[in-house]
Amino acid sequence: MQKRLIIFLVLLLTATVFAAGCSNQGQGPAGGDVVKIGWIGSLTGDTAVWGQSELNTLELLAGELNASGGLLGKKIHIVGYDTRGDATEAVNAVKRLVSQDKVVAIIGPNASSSAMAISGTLEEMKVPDIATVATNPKVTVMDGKVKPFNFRVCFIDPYQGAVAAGYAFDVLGFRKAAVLYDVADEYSQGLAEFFIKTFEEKGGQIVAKEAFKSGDTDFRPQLAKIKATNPEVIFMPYYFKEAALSAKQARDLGIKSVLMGGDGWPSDTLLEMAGDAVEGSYFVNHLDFDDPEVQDFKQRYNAKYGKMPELNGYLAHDAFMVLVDAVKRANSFDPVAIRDALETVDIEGITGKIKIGKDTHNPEGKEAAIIKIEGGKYKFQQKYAVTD
Amino acid sequence: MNWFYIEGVLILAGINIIAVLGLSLLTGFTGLFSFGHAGFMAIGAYSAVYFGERMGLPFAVSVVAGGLVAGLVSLFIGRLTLKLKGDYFCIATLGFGEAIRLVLDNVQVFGGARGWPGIPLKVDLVTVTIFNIVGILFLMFLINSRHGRSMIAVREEELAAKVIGIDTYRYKVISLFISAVYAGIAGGLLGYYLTFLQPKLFGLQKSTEYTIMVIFGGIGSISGSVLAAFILTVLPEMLRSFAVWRFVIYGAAVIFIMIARPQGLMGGKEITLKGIAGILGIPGRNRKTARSGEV
Amino acid sequence: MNQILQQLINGFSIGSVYALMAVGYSLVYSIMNFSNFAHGGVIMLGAYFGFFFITLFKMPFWVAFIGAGICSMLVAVLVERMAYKPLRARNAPFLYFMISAMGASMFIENFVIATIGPTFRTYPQIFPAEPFSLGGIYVGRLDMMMFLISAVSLIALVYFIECTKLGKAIQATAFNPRASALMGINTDSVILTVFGLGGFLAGIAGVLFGMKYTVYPQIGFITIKSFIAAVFGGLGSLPGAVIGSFILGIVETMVSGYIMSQYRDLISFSLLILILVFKPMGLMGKSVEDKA
Amino acid sequence: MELLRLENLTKTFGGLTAVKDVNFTVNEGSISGLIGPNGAGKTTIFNLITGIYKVTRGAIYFQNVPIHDKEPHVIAGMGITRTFQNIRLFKNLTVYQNVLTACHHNADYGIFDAALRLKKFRRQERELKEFAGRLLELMELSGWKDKVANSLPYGLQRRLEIARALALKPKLLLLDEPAAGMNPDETRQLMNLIRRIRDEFGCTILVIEHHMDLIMGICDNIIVLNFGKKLAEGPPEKIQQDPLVIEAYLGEGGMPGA
Repeated sequence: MQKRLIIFLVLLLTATVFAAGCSNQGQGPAGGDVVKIGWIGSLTGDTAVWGQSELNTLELLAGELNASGGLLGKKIHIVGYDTRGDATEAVNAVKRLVSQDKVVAIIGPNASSSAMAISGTLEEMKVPDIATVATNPKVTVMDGKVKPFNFRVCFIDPYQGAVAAGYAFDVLGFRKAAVLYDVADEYSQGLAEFFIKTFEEKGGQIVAKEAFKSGDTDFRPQLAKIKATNPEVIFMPYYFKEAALSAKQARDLGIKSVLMGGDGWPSDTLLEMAGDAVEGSYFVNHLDFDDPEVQDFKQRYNAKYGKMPELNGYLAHDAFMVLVDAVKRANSFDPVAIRDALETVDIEGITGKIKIGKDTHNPEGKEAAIIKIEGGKYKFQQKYAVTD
Repeated sequence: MNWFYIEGVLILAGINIIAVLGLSLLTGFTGLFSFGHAGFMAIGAYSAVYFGERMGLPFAVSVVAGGLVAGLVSLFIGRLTLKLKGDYFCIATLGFGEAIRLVLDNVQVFGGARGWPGIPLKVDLVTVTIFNIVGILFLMFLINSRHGRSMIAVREEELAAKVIGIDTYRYKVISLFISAVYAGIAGGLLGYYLTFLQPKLFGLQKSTEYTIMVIFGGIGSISGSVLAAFILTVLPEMLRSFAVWRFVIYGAAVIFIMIARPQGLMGGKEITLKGIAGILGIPGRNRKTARSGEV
Repeated sequence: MNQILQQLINGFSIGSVYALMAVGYSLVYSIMNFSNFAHGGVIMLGAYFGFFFITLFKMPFWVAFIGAGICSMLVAVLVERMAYKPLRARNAPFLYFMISAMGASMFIENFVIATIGPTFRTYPQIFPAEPFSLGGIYVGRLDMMMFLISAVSLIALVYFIECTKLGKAIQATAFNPRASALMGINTDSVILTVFGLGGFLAGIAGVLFGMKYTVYPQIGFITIKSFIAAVFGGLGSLPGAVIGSFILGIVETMVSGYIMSQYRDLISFSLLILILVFKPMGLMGKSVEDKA
Repeated sequence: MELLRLENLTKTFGGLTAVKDVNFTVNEGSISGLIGPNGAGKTTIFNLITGIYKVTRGAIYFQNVPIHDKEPHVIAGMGITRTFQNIRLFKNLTVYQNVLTACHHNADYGIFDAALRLKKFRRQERELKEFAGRLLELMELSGWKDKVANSLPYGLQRRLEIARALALKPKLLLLDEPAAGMNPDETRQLMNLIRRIRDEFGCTILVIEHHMDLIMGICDNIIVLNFGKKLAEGPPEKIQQDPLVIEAYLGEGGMPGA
């Protein structure tokens, strides 16, 4: 009996290994005229949805590029490693990418914490990294000094927080806001902080600041408390799953306030999950989904994977574009040359104009898009930039 | 294989070994299950970096001091929970670990959930190795003394331990204290190696992984724990290219080990010099392994 | 006043989710004396079964509901056969069971991520969404539904345990496995039954959970709360698990609603430890002196 | 010289009274027997003396010091230890380790002495090991030194448990059914062993036993319990004649084995 069990388990193990081997096929062996580009991000864990979308995008774009002759005459091969969203794993993965796989540049990760943790390794091995949605300011600038090998294509938390607060206060005319955020999530905490800062600076009032913890699914206790304070707008800076649940629960409790979110919101799943609950809500986005270029990318992605990209896919797309531009201008695959070229990138991406600032390594002056949910659809409102 | 990558994995394995040694004392030798060890690690990590970077203490001092802070907290928690039995103690430590994480998420002085970046890199393979050697020797000497034997007695048969005059509660407290110090030191090293700290690093998953390592190595074996921490740090790295299948395999492997070799790698035995000599055919007392207590 | 009532209702509703999960877990504990960490994984699978039965196979809700329960039952039994039975045969200490359970839980979660994918899936609307409103207090229809289904299944479970022969055998085995084996009770089939029942409960809990909060591979994570609730109530005691769940749900709600939502878990965990200091075996657990 | 004194000792579990108002004394250097039918409260009394159960009412004095509110390990430290009816060895440890573990009271080095391998540690540890070795020899267990306790035959497990108790150099040794499951030959050996222990270790012994041969053969004083109460007390000859005892045990039939 026991022997049979062990045999079964061995078979199971072999099967999983085999399955894994298969799923890995297509990445193919690397020859002399192949150049590797690394990607790290979460393929497992609770942020796997976004990581998977990034990797899919990169593989799609690399495939297209290779089909049209490659880059500087070489084929691009994407090597992607899972980090589970864990900073320790990210460091290991980067070490492996730069030293064993010898990638010329890295795209990702999708978590600021991982992006901050890998800085030291990048600097030691002199390989540049372009973060996709790592929005913590400290990813590229620490103590007033720019980190030489960290870049990103997204705007940062203070900017997004200011955009959301500014739009709520100046354009929508709200004066009483409540904030519900995820206390255990870095992104949510950052965005909440900067929203509150700007909103209060403008003279608005934060009537409630409530928190939940990643993994929670029920927000009614906090929402009931928020309801008692009668806010005009509730800012919900977290990802779309929690956003949909909390929006639904808010409506169930009879909360009529306008809901507002950040770039964690945009996803087809949000509309599907939340339905009417998010009708009339606003959120800050990196791009206008109706833009023809965006549509084009969406179609290509859908054709290959049979589903729509998540927001991270668009940013991974632009990170790839930025990298290609830098390689072309550097006319070399030398990581340091790529790094130097990255500092002077100025291209038009699908998420807007990307002009990397030399002192910040951020895309400077990138405008945010304000999206309103109307009739179960994302309606682009306007590009909105904060003027200091 | 490239040394830079291997070195990184080895350092991480070394850090894990320290944490697992501590947990091995608690779980493997004293028989108490803790799901809150990541909490002690977090306390050690944050205090070590605080001592080092905000108060300017030297690196080694701050790491050890961080460990001691974790130890002090364990005394407090231990007083409350060590009288509890089996799963009750387990869940209480689980609650403790999660609570520590929540506190760190909220405390903005340390960066909150967004983490504490920009910690200088002060850990290399040599540092970790030194900490490991000291850690292993201390534990080995402790286990082979009357104190270690008393802890083993608590694991084996608590009632009998009591009637032969062992203050079982006191030894549980000591065991928890020492293992928390180990965890704290491992945390400090991790902070100075990653150059980044974040409460999320010290989740329940980390506690679970360490417990799995202890069991995998074999209850009551120091060399087993060391070996297991090493293997189970390296294994996910080797499986890295399996992407999403990585932890499917890991999970299956854990079940497989429990079923096929529940006594763990070493099954309560230790690798000793004598044993190695025996394998190599060097004459002498030809025993491959020796039970703890006879080194 | 309204707010307090509303919060109480919120607490009850959260508590009933915990209760449905905690009962299956506590049932297994009462026989096996270990924390079955794979329970969360089975709940998650239950949610997926239900989802696919409804969306892919277009089954009517109740068929899918029961079907998901039965499939989860099979999974739970399979887990028992694969991960626990060999250990049982060897009389392994409880820690091995726990580790094996952790391995199983890790396996199930990541297997789902690897095969079905990490995306969130939404159940189609089955019950009308808009809540009842009673003078400014809102009660969700789905909550009422969940409360009812939990109550019905709990009563059925209690009936089964108290009034059937197999149920009596379960009780006897929980009380003293060796003696009941000597009395001719087939321990193995009792254990299978218990895992099956636990699995069935996990399955329907998963479907209800999925309907309420969507389906994704990390659903199982929430079962940590039900473990804690079961400890509150006293491990292995079914009424304890239910009462513990409601207490935890209400405490969490009140802390979030009136004290500080940022520190909710800190406060509820401290309360847990405090309760255990004064009642080391939980609220309903029996306190026994060591037998020499 | 009185060593142990029980005064109106009472223990209740919920509504059930397991031991009620028991009084007796044990004299130094004696071998005393505690007998009675199953459920008479014998083992409960052992659990009360060793501090495993908390006393409900009454008092226990050891060398005229009250011990009924002390923790088990403190009581053991004062010189009382025991064996168990259902053997409780450190099952996965070797015979030698079982005994060595129990020797800990004969040393007083601290954790840092051990961690740094200081002189005190090395000297005391050497002494402990010598003592454990001698003890094994005395108990005729040397041949089994490196065997895992669990793998020993039943009789040897019992003997090992006694050896482990003796490692404490106890003043009072409580033996709970040491002859259970032994054949007459083994029982005779055990009787000799108990006498030898008394003589060589100078310790007082209180023994629970159903084998009347053993009780009558070695005990100086016998205490008979029934339904938690003391029924009779006295030397073997007197107990054998006691009509109350005879009735409690066998109705009319006389003492078993006597």
